[in-house]
Amino acid sequence: MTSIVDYLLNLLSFIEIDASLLLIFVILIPGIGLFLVMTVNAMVAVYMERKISAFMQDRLGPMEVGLFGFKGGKKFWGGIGQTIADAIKLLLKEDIVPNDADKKLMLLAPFVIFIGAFLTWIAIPLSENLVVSDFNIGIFYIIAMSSVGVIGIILAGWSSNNKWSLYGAMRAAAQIISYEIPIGLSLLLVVMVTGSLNLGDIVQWQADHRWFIVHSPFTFIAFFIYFISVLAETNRTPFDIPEAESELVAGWMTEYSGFKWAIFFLSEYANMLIVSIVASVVFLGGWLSPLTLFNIGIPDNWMFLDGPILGFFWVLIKAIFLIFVMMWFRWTFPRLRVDQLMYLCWKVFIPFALANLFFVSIWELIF
Amino acid sequence: MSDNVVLDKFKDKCTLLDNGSIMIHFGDWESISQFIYDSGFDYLMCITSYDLESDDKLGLAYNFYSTLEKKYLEIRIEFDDKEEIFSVANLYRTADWHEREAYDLMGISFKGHPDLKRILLPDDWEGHPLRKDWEEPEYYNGMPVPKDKSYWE
Amino acid sequence: MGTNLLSEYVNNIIYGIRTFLTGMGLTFKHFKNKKDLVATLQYPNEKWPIPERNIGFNEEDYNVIRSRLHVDIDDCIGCLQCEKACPVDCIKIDTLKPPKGSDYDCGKTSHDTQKKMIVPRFTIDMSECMYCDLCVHPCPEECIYMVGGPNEPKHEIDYEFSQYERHGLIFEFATSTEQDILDIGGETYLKERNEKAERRQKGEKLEGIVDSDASGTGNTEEPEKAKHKDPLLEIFNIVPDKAARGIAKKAIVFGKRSGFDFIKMSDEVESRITASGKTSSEMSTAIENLKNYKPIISDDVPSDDTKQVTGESEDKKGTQVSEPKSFGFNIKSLDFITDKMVRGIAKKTFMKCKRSKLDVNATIDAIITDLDANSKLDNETKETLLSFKTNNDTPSDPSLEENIKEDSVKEQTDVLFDIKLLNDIEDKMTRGSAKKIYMAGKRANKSSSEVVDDILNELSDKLDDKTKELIGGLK
Amino acid sequence: MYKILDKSIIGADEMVLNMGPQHPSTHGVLRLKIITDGEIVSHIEPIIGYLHRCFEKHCENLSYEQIVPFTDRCDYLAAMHMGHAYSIAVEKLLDVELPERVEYIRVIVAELQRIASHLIAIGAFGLDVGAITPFTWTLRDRERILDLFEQLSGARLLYNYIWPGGLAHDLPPGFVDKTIEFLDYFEPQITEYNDLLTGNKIFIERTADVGVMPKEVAINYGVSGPSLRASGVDYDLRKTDPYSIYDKFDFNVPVGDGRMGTVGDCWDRYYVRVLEMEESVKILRQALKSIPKGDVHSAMPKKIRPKKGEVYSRYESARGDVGFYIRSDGKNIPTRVKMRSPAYCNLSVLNEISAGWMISDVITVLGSLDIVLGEIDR
Repeated sequence: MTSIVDYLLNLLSFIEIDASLLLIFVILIPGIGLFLVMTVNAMVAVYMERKISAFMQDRLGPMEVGLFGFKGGKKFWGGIGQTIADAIKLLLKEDIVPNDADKKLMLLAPFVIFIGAFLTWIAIPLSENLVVSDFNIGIFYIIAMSSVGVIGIILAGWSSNNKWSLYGAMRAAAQIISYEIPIGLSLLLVVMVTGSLNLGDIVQWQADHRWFIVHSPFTFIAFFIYFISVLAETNRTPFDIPEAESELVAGWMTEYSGFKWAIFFLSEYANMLIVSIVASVVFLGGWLSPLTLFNIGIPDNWMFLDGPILGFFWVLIKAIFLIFVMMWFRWTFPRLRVDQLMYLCWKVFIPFALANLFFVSIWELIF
Repeated sequence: MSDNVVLDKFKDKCTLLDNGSIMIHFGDWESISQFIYDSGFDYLMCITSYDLESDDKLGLAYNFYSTLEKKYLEIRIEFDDKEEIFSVANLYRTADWHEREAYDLMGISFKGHPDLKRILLPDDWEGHPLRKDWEEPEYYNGMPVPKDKSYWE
Repeated sequence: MGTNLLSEYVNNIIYGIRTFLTGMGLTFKHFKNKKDLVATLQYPNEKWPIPERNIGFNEEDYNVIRSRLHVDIDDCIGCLQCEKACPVDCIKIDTLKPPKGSDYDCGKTSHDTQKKMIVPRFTIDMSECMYCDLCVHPCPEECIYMVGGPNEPKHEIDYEFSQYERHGLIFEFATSTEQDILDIGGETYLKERNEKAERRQKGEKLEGIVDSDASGTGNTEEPEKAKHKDPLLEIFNIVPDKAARGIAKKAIVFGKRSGFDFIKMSDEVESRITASGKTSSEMSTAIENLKNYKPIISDDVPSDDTKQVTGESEDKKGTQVSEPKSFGFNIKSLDFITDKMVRGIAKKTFMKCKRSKLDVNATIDAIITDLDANSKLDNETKETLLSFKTNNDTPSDPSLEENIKEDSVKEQTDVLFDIKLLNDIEDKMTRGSAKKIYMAGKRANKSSSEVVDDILNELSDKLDDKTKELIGGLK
Repeated sequence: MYKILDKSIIGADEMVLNMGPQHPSTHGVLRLKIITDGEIVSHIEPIIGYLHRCFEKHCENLSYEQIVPFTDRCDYLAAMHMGHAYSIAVEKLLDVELPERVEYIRVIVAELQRIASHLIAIGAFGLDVGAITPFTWTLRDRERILDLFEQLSGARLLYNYIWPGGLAHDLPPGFVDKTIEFLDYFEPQITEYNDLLTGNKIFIERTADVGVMPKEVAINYGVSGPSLRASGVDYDLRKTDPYSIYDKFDFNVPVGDGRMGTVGDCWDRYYVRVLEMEESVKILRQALKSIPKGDVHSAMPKKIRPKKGEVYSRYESARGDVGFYIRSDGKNIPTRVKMRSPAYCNLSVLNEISAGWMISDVITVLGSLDIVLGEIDR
């Protein structure tokens, strides 16, 4: 398995400049690419969220800002340009900083959060060879980097000098750090079975054996623990306590507007995609086509389904399905209270995850 | 006559009005209110303050209800505006806000109320607007109060 | 115990998962069947159907849709019923009657009612309207109604009349031209109206509001000034009688406005108190106190006045300062008039005189004549007005005449029966006509029997026996 | 012996938190001064009056007919109830007998209005605990009722429909059929709400056992309406002191039974409203079946000019007991109109039942009391 950076380094090695300079040049290309991916992801996800929520609530959602104008007197692809319009609005909006806020920290916070999301992306494989940098400690790196964001959240909450923001930040910190544990434990289970931290190896293991979600009942439970815990990690309903709209106005984002708020938004949706891709890579077979799920002997002329291009497609399909489920949750459930959230983490998920870990090792010994 | 326990007990202190309510003197209110509370009227529905323009008096009407015996009772007190009325807020917690409202809008002061301050109007308001002799101020916080609509076209 | 707890724990989780799945199934059902279940409309492109009802003479057929108010001005007879019914005073109507003996024809409504006057102004401020529909019901000619719905052939649905400026929501329905007004002999009305419009053009909309808004420096001191007044009023706080206190305080305020000194003020108080019969020992001490009251605040009184002057717009400033006499009598002094209408007229005249820089006496005379012209002057008002005059001039002749005239009017009303007695007539139309005849008779100084005869003659074909009896009984 | 939160050791101070007047879930312009220790709330002081429009002072300057639109604006979510309550008070003062048809129509619109108001209440309560979808669903169904009211009176929110002595209009043609159609549509929807929200585990966790209002506290604080009945007090004026023609109908008064926790918790307050909607449907079906013919204007007085005297009348609105105390001195303008607003008393209990809970629970309790600030501030 090769990464994009390696590939580019090989490709550009004919240019005779210093290797470190070349490296800087080379990492710029995937960097810009990742930024574009994040932006497009946020736009698509916002549009998705709007439409899904609208349909679940018997509404139509955005209909007016059609990208392709009118066709036959009717709005064609109504509302698809709404997120673009919103993005433009956000970028042009006045940047309001409260008088008593810590202005430097307040400016820093969105970037810390953004950097957390951005750095995580480096290790995310979108297909077999489509990864910016192929670490051999991929999962570990992802878990570590995804917790960087919490620093930004605390900064944002504190520097705003607003009590709601502070509440939101404190709740977010408690929640995100607590839920790192079940996430880590359920991923640890996979690592234990495969014996590797490298995401490529994990998918390869699934190709050789079977997908982790159907590997054993314990991995099945582990998947759910992981999935529900990442809901809390990304502050999605029913765990959206840090930005609980009806309680804390907007939580730690209360005082932000315009461009800075857009960056929060971007990072949030990027995080959603990251955890979905990780789930699909670790538990749902990554870039393997669903046909391999049932161990059907794939005929040779269908083998193209497993190629690298379609691998990207499969990862994305699985991730988008998980994002859809996240949105589905959001528009169905009420919100938990902060103590119930902690109860769920420490008294349900962590014991279950530990038990899982124990039983799956027995399972592996037996089978 | 068990229909009206208050009338039975305090025969000489109350007068029965023709709409069935009982008029008492404000000085007796402390003992009578305690008696009303003890005799099962546990629900204070409403306290209405009113200004008797002609007699230069203020009035209060208390509407009680007994959830057990399902009976209604109306007590009325009329008094000069300087008097302090015994507060029933310690017997009926609901009277807390009702009495504050009566103080706020009608300027009736209550004796023994835990926290008698304005409730609907801002704290810096002057006067009690539901009194009949209340006149609109010309200024509120330095802002002129528009009174005449003759500029309206 | 332990197993109970454990089973409860597990049951909880199972119950939770079951309800989660139920809920998710439900939302997914809605997601799947979005086409059938969508409950919203794309507003500017689609609109709610408007429920149907017809406009008609029968009250049940009234159009009920609450949208914009519309007036068929050709049908309006100027009865002012809608203006009276409006709880928020958003309807303003002016009427003009043709002078007696003129053969001006005001036209007929679509219900064949002869109009008795023209309506030169019928303004509705839709920004104040609260769409309560109360004005629609009393209209005898059904000429004011909410547009929309089944009225569509008549008027398009109009519930979308948003405007960028508040002024755009003021609708003027009257169609009388200036020529009409002149024909009917409304020169004075036209003149006043034009003056008003001119003033509005100049931006003097805020006439009649307490005089302060202009200068920024004055504002901060104003409340303090109000507080300074207090000691004078507090003198009377020793009086227990609330009503008497009120009277006394009013007298003081009145005296201050008129620029009285304390002795005069106390006289004023005393006279008012004795008039109302509220004398008491406390009151007399209070009055004594007032007489002997020589505070520093008396210096404040002139400064008050200068402040008021600075409140006026600048061009008047010079003249006002040079005429200290006029301070005693300013627009606030007119507040003693209780009747709102009369006060309005008086204030208008006052402002007019102020602009033309008349002195106090001339102003008061002008006010009295104006009130006379509108036959709104009673003796008390006139006396008080005259008392404002700086030099005690003898009342001018026209006002004396007015006295006599007024008396004669009073006599008439004694002779004539009360118009309310006509309310017993059941039929609405007949009642209206009868009242019109009554009013005509009243103006012509007819006696009861004459008026009754008139009614019986003119309405003979419309009256049933019962009503005839009733009217006949009024003789 | 061992305290985690020993303030003398930690040196923790209490924080004053201003919730509102601009806050998404204070149901209007209510300000709550909350004293908190971390997430735990130790004292709440509701500060009201931001929406004070001098209703009672207005009434002293308006004739009896003109007051009706102002009463509508008090409780704008149950405007019919306010008009009805006021009209009953004035009719008591005037001593008029109403035609049967008027009473039936009044009951029909009042029960429709009760459903509409409760729909908002339960939807907004869901919104307060974070469930957004039920709110839009309830609003969708409420719109149907508003459509009916628009046919009836021409307005969707502030109707000015029930007048002292009668009604503004008779029923429009086809109204009865459309209402029955609506009821047939609406009944299955209640099951849907129950599936989506009422039975949801998270919802139960959030609301059951939270903000428990014992019977004695509720009565002492003058709480009324569904909030009082949720505490187990069987007090519904439609049953205990039937006004209008409610004694002709067969319906139950749902009281809280603590099915998911304690009697008088937030869940009970929510569920009583759901049950009351079902009872309203029951009443509506009976009323629509037996509505008589007649003239709705026959009892309407030409001029309302009551004799000298005073009256206190009670009315069971969607939020509780509306009381109107009207004093007349024989003019066509009342000398004093006092409105006993139910939400005013219901709000006063907030500190008592939600102190000691968390900030999230304050929102839950506030939502379960179903206040309307227009009525509290008047």
